Amino acid sequence: MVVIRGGAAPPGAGQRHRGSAVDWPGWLACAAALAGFALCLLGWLAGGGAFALPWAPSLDLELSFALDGLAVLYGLLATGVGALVFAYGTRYLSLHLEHQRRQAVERWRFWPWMALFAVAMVGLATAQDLVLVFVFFDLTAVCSYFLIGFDRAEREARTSALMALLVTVVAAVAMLVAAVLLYAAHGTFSIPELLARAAPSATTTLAAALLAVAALAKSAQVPLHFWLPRAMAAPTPVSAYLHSAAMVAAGVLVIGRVHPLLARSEAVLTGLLVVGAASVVVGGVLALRRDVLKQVLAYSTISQYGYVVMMYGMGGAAGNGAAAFYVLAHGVAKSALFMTAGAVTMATGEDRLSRLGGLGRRAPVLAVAAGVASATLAALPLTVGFFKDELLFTAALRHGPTTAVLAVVAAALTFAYVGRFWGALFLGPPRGRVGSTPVLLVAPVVVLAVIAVAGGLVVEPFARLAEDAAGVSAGGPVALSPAYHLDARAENLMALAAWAAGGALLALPRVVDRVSRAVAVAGERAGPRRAYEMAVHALNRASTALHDREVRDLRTSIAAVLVPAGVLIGLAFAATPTAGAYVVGAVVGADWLILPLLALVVIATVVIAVAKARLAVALALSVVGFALAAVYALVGAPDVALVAVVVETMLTLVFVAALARMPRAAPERDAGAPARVRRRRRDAIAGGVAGVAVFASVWGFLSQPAPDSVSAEHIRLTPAAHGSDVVTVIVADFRGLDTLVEITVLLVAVVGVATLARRRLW
Amino acid sequence: MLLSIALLVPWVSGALLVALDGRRRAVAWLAVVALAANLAVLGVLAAEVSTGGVAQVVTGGWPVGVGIVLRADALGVAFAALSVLVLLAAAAHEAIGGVRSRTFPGLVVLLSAGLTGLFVTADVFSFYVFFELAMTASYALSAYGGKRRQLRAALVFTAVNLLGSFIFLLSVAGAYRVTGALAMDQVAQRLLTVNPNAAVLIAAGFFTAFSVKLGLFPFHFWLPTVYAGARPAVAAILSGAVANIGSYGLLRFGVALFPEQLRLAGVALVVLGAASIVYGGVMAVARGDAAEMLAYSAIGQVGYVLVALGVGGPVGLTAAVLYSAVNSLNKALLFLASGVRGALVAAAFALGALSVAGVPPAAGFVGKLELFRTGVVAGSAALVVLLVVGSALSLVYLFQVYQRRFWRADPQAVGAASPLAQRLLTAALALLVLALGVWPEPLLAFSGHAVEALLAGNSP
Amino acid sequence: MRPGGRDGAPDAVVRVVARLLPGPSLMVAAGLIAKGYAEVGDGFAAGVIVALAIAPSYVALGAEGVEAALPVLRHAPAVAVGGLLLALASGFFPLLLGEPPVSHRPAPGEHVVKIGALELFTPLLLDIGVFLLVVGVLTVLLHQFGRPRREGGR
Amino acid sequence: MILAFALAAAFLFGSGAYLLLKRDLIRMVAGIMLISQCAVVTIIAASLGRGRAAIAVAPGDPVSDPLPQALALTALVIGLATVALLLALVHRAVVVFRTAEQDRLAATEAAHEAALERERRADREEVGPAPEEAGPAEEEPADGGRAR
Repeated sequence: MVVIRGGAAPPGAGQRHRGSAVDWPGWLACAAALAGFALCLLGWLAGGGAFALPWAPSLDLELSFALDGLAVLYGLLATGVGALVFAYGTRYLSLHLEHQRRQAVERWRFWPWMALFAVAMVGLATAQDLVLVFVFFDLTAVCSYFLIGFDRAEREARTSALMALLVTVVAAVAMLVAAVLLYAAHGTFSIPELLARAAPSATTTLAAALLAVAALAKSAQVPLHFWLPRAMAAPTPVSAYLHSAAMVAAGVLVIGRVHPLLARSEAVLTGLLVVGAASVVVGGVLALRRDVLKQVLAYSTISQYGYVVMMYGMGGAAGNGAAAFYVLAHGVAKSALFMTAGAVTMATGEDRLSRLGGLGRRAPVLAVAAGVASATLAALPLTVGFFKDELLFTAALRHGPTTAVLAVVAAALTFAYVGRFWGALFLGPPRGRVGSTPVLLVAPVVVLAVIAVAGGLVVEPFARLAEDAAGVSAGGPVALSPAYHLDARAENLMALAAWAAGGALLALPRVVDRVSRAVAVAGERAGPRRAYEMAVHALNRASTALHDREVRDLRTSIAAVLVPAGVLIGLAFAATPTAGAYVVGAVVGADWLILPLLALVVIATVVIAVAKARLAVALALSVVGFALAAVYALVGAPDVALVAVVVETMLTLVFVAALARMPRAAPERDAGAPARVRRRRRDAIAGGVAGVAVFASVWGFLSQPAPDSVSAEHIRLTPAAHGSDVVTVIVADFRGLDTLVEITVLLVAVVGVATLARRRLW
Repeated sequence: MLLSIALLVPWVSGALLVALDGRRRAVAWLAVVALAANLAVLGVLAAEVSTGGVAQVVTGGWPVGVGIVLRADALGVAFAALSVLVLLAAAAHEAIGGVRSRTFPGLVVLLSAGLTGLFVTADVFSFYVFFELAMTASYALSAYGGKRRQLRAALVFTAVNLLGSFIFLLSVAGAYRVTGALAMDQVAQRLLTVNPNAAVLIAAGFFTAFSVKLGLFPFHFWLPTVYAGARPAVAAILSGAVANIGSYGLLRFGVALFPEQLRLAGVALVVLGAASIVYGGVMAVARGDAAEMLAYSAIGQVGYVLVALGVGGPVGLTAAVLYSAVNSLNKALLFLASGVRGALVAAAFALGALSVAGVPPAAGFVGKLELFRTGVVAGSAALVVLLVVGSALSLVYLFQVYQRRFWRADPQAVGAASPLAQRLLTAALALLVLALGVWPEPLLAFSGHAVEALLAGNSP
Repeated sequence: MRPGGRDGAPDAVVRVVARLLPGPSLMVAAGLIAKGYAEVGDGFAAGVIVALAIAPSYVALGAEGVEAALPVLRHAPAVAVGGLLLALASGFFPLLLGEPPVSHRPAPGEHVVKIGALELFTPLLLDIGVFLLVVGVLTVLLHQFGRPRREGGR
Repeated sequence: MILAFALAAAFLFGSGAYLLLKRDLIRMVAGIMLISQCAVVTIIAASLGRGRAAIAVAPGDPVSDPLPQALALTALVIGLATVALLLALVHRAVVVFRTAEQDRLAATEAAHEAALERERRADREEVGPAPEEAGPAEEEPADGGRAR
């Protein structure tokens, strides 16, 4: 089977092999998802269940899972839609890789993430520990990152993946903060316990708001919605799964999970309402005139989850119930539409509405199935979608007139863009070349369509699922009774109004175009995506600018130690009382000899600092060394004096030997005299700061001698250690370990020298 | 007994290995075996002290203070085991790839001896000598490779850290002068009655020395040159093992010896830590060079440790210990991964990146969790925001580089794949990071014990 | 530090002195070690003194020259490592006896056999180890910094 | 006397620090040597008690505190070791870079920096088109209906 992409079929396309061997990993994932679906279903029928294992007792973390109503709803959605999408994906991915001339082995970059994603979704749905929820929440984001970036050769895919990662993961941190806040206040991470313990308070409100932020970013709600349209760079199965029924659903799942907590604060609920409404309008208006198939669906998703968030914002049994039902119906329909888009693109090589049309006759099965899915979204009767809007209208009416109007507007928008989508694809004159559509790319859509119709005929199971789920969110039993009523009740009138308004929008493409374009342009100019890009680029620029300023030569590195250390010492000095803390000290006996020696040391150091010739430096250095050795001899430290003399001799020898083989210091020529003077002054200041700091500290601690020393013990025990020179005994016995280390240091240093000098011997 | 063996094993084997030609495969692997043995001993020791006990020995059987006190508590053993683990990974990495200098294996093992010693000594001066042993070995190692950039890195590293060491020594002299003792317990005891001015000056000296080692802002200027210039294995050693001296030193000296001064400086520490986080994070964003990016990232990451230390209390200190541990593993993993090519490496790097950013299921997330707890305990919204900003920055800089290196790299630019064993080693480290994130209890519990041990020494 | 002789053609006198000087220095060193814990000086100082006696040879003859004149110096690395191992042995052998490291035998207070000022006890091993290490290490150091036949050293 | 020792230490350290900031690598080594001397003299100055050498001490004798002396011995040796290593490093650097000036060492780093610019740009691209690059690259153009 040959699929020709657009007009740009690569040469030799016809000779390409038929899709490579069966996609085992894909089918494996599919089978696993089916098994998960069966388990969820059985678990639900068996009345749920729960278990908990200790995870990190030090932090009261538990691996606690429960298969409650909410878990069942999202679990079934994730595994059920998952199984269908995986089946679809086995075919799609083969074709996709073939088109991109990539090797079949790249499947292994795909399926593990898809499977892990399904696991994470089920985990997220069942987790009862807030940190555990966070873990799964982020796990879905990580999976989505790698899936969006699957076509890694395309820049679009890479930037989109990074954007999705940044937005969702950074926002998810809010959830972690909320968890920690709640833990600090209530001493548990367990969600049921938290819901029981958290009373309305500032902390609760803050935590609830943070949780909402994390969830809203995940559900692509305004103003953090911009990552979702970009995420369409992912292969279609990813969009069909993650961006319809799973990843974006994770956000509202979390809202549903902690809804009682959010409901403790009126402000948070109002916030949800506002954000939801904004998302409905922005997403809906933008969806009205997107051209790329998946973009239409992406904005539609933003809008649809806006509904759900709105309903959670309305709260109460009605709002929660409607939200749960909505998620279910939407998940079924939207993934079907995504798969339709993928099938169409695969068959035609086109991904824009403006270049497609009239597919109805060429692919009638797909057209009908997609039609059912569209009808479900548009809430036409005989599909399960009708009830989702009915419940929405009921909840909105109960909440107030504003929300009721909003609900109608939302439904009208949905009707309009879904209608446009389906119409542009399948109606009208045929355009472009069409290849065949593989069965596997159509069958899952058909299955979903059948489900949607079945739900439209027998709504009971769907309603029960939603009731159970809503029971968890509402914190009490919820009764839903969706049904067809052939009367003039408010809900029906609202539905009629929505259809009428939607039809009007379809009939006035020019007006719609202008409005939608205006919104799009405004979004381009000042939208959050623009803000995101500006921020990231500003960050990069700032980083470069800062880096250019940072000089990292050795001298700066050293000055950067000396000056802050000096400042630190100065601060320490200023922070504590110094009155009477400093002592000059008496000068007695041999001290009169030591003073001139120390003066000699000082003079020699100054000579070293200003000396022009290196040899003078070397000589003055040894003057310092020998003068100090003499000082040690005079303060009753003959051992030190002896070693100081021999070490000094050795050092001088080595220093001069090294010196003799250095090139002569070049005259400073890179800078003019003023610069040189300036630098010398700067160095002198740095050196002075260091000197003063050392002076302050050394004088400070020398002025505060301890009353006694452990060395009294050393002196007392020296005879027991068979010695009389206490210093020698300390070195060899009491603190012999130090000596062992010290000689090891010597060995290591010389090994280093030998390694560097690379002369024979070693 | 075990404690002494933990010292003896790397010391003797290092001395022997340094005399052999390390370029021979067998010698390199012997070094790996020696490090593994060292790690094993430390593991047994860790099991012994994890229940809150300490292993203590005084050299020569003399009274405390006369002889040198060696004491292995949970904190010291944790840091020792961690550092040796990193050394082991780096040594194995080089052993697989082929050692390029005669002395590399021996020096790594001797470095391990120095680190083990300084983490288990309870004597201020003995800390200094072990510290010098470790540092001298790292000076010698930092020039490993011998290329221009490595040489320059070694020069900068040595000069700056020697300065830091001498500042440390000055403070040791001061500590002796004002207390007349060298054993940490005695010093701590006597410091309580010392004139606050002198004590705070000495504490400032210690702080400077450890900050230089850690590469905290504004003492960090040496760090990017060194980490970016050194070979990956050496960079892993420096940032994953040697830098631990800094965090351990701040914890040990700060909490056990200078609790008063630490309290006094709490705000200053938090401010410095925050500056490190932001500075390191922003600088890391547009680096281009993976190693340099990691170097700046290291500056940012130690900022977290400092912030946690500044907040203090059991929660803050636990976070500091835990984060140091996680950070050291992350850095070892990322630096090693940055020097390896081929399959598995991308995954390992990604895991390390997630860990640095604190994204589950990598270990870093536990560290972030503890840090957030610290922020909440401190009651500081600014701190929490800072942590969020830090995570966001780390995501940006790590994944920019990740994508460029592993997603868009054109096939011609990618050289031949590294040996499979080297890649497996990197993957094993990554798995460890993953495992510690999935099952964080050992890490959490051990950090808790470490802090208990640290605070227990505080209230005699 | 500029030697009198030309490269590769050192004066015979220098050669002789170079060979002779280490002898007496070894005597001094032996004395420093033998005096035990009684007076100033230990293995370290002794080692440096011997190394200092070797140093002039390096100055006069250059590294290769010294190696030719005193072939025994080729073993310096082995001496250094041997010294360290000996010192470590003296520090850690008590582990075998179940005692803390750096315990010494005879134990504190017990009788020590003396030969003159030389006390026969385990710290002596430490001192000898230190001495050997220092001699070895400093010889290597001198060798590395000594004047090579030709500059460059790559 | 305390003041005198403190002054000597301060001069040693300050002068050492000043030398560390010099361009000449040899002077940098000299700076480290001075700072090392500063540490040793400070340790000796930190002695608690002065008198004659602590050899064969009779009870009650005023002796010099032996402990700092032992520490000073160790510090001296370690100073020797580290300075030798630093010298070797400097020497090696001089051989390789053919200069004893730090600035020239940094110059090689600048070349490396410049070579990284391409990769840096690549990094920036990973986060999306730069705003100045203009335009919605992947979003549809504002007049999206237009067929290409």
